[in-house]
Amino acid sequence: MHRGSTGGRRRTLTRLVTLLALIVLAGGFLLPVVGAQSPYSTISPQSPQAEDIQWLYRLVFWLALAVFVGVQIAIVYAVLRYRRRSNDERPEPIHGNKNLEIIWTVIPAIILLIIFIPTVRTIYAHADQVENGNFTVEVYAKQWWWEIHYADDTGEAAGVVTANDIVVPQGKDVVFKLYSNNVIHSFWVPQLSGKLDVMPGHENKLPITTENVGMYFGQCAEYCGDSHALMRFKVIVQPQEEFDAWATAWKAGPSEASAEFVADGDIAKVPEAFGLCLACHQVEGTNAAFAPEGLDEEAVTDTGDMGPAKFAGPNLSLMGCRTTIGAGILPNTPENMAKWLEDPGAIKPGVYMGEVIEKGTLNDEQIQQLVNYLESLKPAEGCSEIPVQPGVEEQVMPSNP
Amino acid sequence: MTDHAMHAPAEDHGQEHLSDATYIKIALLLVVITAVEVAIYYVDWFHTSGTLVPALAVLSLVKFITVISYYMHLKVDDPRYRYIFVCGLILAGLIVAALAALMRTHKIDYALRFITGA
Amino acid sequence: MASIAHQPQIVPQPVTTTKPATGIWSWLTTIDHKRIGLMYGISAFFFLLLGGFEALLIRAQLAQPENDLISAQRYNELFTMHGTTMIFLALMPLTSGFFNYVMPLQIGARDVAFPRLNAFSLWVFIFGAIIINISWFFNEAPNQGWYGYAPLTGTAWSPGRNVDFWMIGIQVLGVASMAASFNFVVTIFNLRAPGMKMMRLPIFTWSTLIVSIMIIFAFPAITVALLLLSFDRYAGTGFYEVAAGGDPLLWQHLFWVFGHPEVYILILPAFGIISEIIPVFSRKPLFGYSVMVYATIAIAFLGFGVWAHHMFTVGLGPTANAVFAGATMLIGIPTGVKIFNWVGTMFRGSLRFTTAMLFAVGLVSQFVIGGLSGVMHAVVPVDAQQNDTYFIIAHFHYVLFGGTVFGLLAGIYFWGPKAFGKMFDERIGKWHFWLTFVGFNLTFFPMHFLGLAGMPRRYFTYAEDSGWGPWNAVVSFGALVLGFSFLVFLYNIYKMVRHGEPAGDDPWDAATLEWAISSPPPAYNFAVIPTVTHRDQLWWDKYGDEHGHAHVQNDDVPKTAEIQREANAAHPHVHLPNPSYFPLLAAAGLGTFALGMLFMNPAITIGLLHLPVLVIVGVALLIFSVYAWAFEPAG
Amino acid sequence: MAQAVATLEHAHGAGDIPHAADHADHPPSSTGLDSRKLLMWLFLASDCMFFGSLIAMYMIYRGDAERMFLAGQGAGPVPHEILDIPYTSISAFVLLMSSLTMVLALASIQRGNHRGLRIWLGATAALGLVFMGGQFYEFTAFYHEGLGLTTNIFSNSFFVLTGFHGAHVTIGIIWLISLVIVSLRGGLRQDQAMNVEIAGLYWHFVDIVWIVIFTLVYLIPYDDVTTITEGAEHALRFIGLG
Repeated sequence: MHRGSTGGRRRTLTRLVTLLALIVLAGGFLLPVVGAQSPYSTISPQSPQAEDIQWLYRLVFWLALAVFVGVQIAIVYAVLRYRRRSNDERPEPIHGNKNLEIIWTVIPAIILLIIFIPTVRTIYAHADQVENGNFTVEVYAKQWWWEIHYADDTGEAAGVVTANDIVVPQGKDVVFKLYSNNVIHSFWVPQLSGKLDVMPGHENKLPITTENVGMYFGQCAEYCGDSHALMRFKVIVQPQEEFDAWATAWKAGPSEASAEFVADGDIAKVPEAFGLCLACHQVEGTNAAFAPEGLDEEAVTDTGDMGPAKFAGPNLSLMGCRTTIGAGILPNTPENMAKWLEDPGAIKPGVYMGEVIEKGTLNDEQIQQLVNYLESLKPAEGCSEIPVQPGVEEQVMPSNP
Repeated sequence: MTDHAMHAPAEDHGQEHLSDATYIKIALLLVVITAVEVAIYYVDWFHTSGTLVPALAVLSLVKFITVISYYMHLKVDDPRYRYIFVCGLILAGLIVAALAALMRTHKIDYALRFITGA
Repeated sequence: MASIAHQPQIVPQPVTTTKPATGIWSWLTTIDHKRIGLMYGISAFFFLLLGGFEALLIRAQLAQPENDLISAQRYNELFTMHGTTMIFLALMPLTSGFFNYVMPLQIGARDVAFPRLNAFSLWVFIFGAIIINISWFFNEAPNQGWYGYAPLTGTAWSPGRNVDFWMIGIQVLGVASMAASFNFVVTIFNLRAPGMKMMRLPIFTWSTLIVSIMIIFAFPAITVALLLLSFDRYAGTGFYEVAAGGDPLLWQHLFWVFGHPEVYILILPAFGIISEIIPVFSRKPLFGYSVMVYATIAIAFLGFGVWAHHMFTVGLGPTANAVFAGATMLIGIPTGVKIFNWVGTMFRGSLRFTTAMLFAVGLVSQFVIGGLSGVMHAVVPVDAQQNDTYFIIAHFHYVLFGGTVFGLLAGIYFWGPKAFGKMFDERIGKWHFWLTFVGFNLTFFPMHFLGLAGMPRRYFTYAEDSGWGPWNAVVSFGALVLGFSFLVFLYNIYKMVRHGEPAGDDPWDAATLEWAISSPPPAYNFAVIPTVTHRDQLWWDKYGDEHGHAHVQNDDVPKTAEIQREANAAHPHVHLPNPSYFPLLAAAGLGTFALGMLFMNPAITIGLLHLPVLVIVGVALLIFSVYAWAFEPAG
Repeated sequence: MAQAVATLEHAHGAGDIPHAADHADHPPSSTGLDSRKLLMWLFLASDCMFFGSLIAMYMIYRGDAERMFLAGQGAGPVPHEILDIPYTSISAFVLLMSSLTMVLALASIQRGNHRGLRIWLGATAALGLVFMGGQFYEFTAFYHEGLGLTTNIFSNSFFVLTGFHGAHVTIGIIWLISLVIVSLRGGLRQDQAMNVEIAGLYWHFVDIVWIVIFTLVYLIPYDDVTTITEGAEHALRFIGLG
């Protein structure tokens, strides 16, 4: 083989390879950094579980980058070095090389083993944590919002039912039990843990240890129909005292502030316009307690139709303290609430509330009455402060009224 | 895959012939096994000792293998047919076992809970 | 440009014996694998453009946060149809086009083993594609995702006919894929030219064989999954309904038992294509041929044992997750071997960068990214963060676009001259490659960042404060570039068809049998069936000792290409099987039957369409055609 | 359905003889194997996956209706109340006998005995019809006892699994009758025994599927502690995967 591989050509080659390596390295450094600023960032962990994942991600990322750079350099080198110089050249027919092929079978195998061992250890570690929780939150995923029930081991909060804002005390080994009576959803708070699907007919459990006070953004990660993209939630980690106060207030029901809404007849403590809402919504401490909650197995009809269970809406107790309306899509302000009540289907495509309330169903007066009522659903001493989101520079400020 | 590409073209004349009498004997064997299968179902001992399922599994496996070996001629026919079929059979068997095992461990209790509202 | 300088320009000999029939009827009744391959290719290319158009609409909607260009419902239809179209209507049939056109030529056969069954496959594919796509005209396009997870596909959550179009369409396409695959396997086993031992098979033919076997074993699982779904939707059973005692997880298992092998069904043909191209343009035999074959077999085998890695977040339990993680990582080894062997082929070679070679090397380079992110997803806890985010979208587009599409484009540039007898414009080809390369990376690389920033898939909108806006804008711009690159490609095809230089028999100085005959090949392919004495037979013919460095022409041995030329010049009377319209009729019967079933969903009736009229007509037509076909003399 | 159609297609791909038209310069087959027979074996291997998936489904749901019954829940009759083992044993016997007649039919044509071929083919088809009649009667009886397709998860999986087996048998019967008619019209020569052999392979396959179904659906009791699935679970646990 005769090649004019002069020194000049060699130098060009070296330069190009170096350049390529630099570009690749720059890109590689970009990868773990970029995206860390989103409120849904998967790489700014705030719980031990998320930290474990981050550690594994770093390990596999750097190994992958090393392999990537190696292969790309080999390709670029071959492309530059062995370009055809003349039509007459006919390289030696090399059919293979046993040693080389063994080497590049064994090395990847070793790399994969390096990844496999900590992977399995983490899998089992997290599986064990499921069994050792000391605070159980039951999450019922609906189309398209989240219903939250507090189990017996939650102290003050046992029996509390809320939606979309999951308040939990700091320093607990929380186990989220996930249920669905409709389609598959996926429960995901990227800063706190990986996602876990909510499978109808199954009980999935996700352990999260609440280390840092803060507000963490969650969202549905498994396609679940029209408004899959509009199914957000928050996990709000508060100091134990604040959490207890919140739970007590929830049980106490509407405060004096909403006493003016004590209405006539059978339905106590809700305004007249709320009559339409009763089929689907409950408010603790009032007579509004018809709507099915949880899995609602009895609500499933013989034809397999979900019946009332399909349409049941969030429990509205302490609505005035929720951060958002419509499962995380609008900040909870009186203006947004009025907008929502006017035509929910326009804001959230396919939402069942839109089948009951269309534009014009409620007049302005009724809307105002409902807004006043809903915003009044808060403890007498006011809502507790919503903490900020740690680990993220660009703060998405919670819009707590 | 054995390679015959270099060989002179050969016609596939099918398998060596077994005699009709052999086929009838095999049928008798199959009938007897089936009868035994049904019979042991009615013997309580097999139920109580937990040997029923293994016994049935073995007996039907024998039937299965007998039919494919003799009636479908896999025993005497070109081995490559055997490779193809056994390949599919093993793959299907492994996937059935894996699916059954994977599904089983999860659903029963919760499904019951869901249905019964427990 | 058209051919290599030292290679004498070979003007195709006029073939007068069997003049190919022309006219639309001849195409509808053809059983010629080359014409069937072309029709597969052209229809699949149409669907590739359609799927690309759907992708552009998706990107238009996501270009900025809280965009309201496309409604949620429409968006959900678009992403479902984009996935379904690309997988079942574009990539699979495109590979099938290559299998059909190239494989019989590579093994020195006159046609496939069952030419009429082959035509049947094509027409069933066309009818299946039509069934899925006419849903747009009913404004009921499938909207449940290409993977159709139960129970969203149940009547309680999808009361419309959207799911029915998808369910029945895929079922029909399954028939097409299975029929074609049986045919290919038998063809490769039985119709090899004398001397073409299994370990002399061109590597692309090996891919065809393995992929066909995978289809044969993978499709029954989705057939059953879809049948159970049909019973749930049409008859009221509860296989996937928890309330009825069923379990939606069963769907996921059955679907992915098919779905994961499907990924390899899509990528292995591209691997096969570039395994032909890289050696030709490196003038060096494939490095480690037998290892490549075993690696392909290993990938195919392991591919059946890793399906649950699509289900790491459904809660299978730690043991199942750990086992499937291990199996998934194991697949990385044979895949890595393939990458290294391609690079090994290029080392010490004499590389010529035609457009085909550029796409082939592009595949090697870009697929690595998809492969490595695939290993990341095998790490179960990491997958729990990345699953169902844009990181996954980035990953599988690096596999299916950077892998499969690059490979298929390379194949079109490589075998296009064989099929059309004309050369592509290499200058435009290079523009096409670089535009594709840049557009592709601009589109899909930032999706990694979006995934890390927590953007889930299948979101028709996202909030302003999510921070995903800027990268989405970049991605959408990249998609435009990518779309433009396809316009360049279309222009290049147009230019080739209208003004391309004649290709000659062997424009690339290639090694496999298809280059020993004219471009385009005569209807009967080989005037005499060639005899094969070596792997890379034509290189042996041309350069002796498999193009040993001595450049010794081995003049004593008759050369395959010369034999073909002489035999052709002698006007061979090759008797070809007659064309038949029964495959088309049978496919039409099946299509009518399927369409009838579609409108028989008892939950949704329009007019008299729920009566089984179409079903009866379809079945009658099918039975008639099958009998007519069986008793029709073959030739 | 896909499978059924594919079967028909392949079955009647019998007329599809591509290289009959070729000159002697093309070997009929590089492996020495008959293309159509190879196709049938490939199809049967694939059909293993088809029935495998259905059987997996059955194994997963098998017993669930029974458990609901024990829990005082669920609708309709459950397996132990309704399955009639003596009756189905006769069906299984009939199908086994049809395998014998099928293989005798093949032996006949290979010897050039056309009359024997028709008699045995006819007998096979007739036994198949008896089997199908039995299945029809069984389905009807179940329906009258309150077990329809949609009654419970057991009935769902039972009817679908055995129904698809029945569909395979039906296609086989049509195929066999077609062969008898072709033979009567003199269209089946001794050297075309392959046509019968391929039909026979299909028919025997249908028989072996029934061997599995008979054991799995009818014989293995639903209230037994050790079901096959749980056996598989034990096995997996034993090798450390459970």
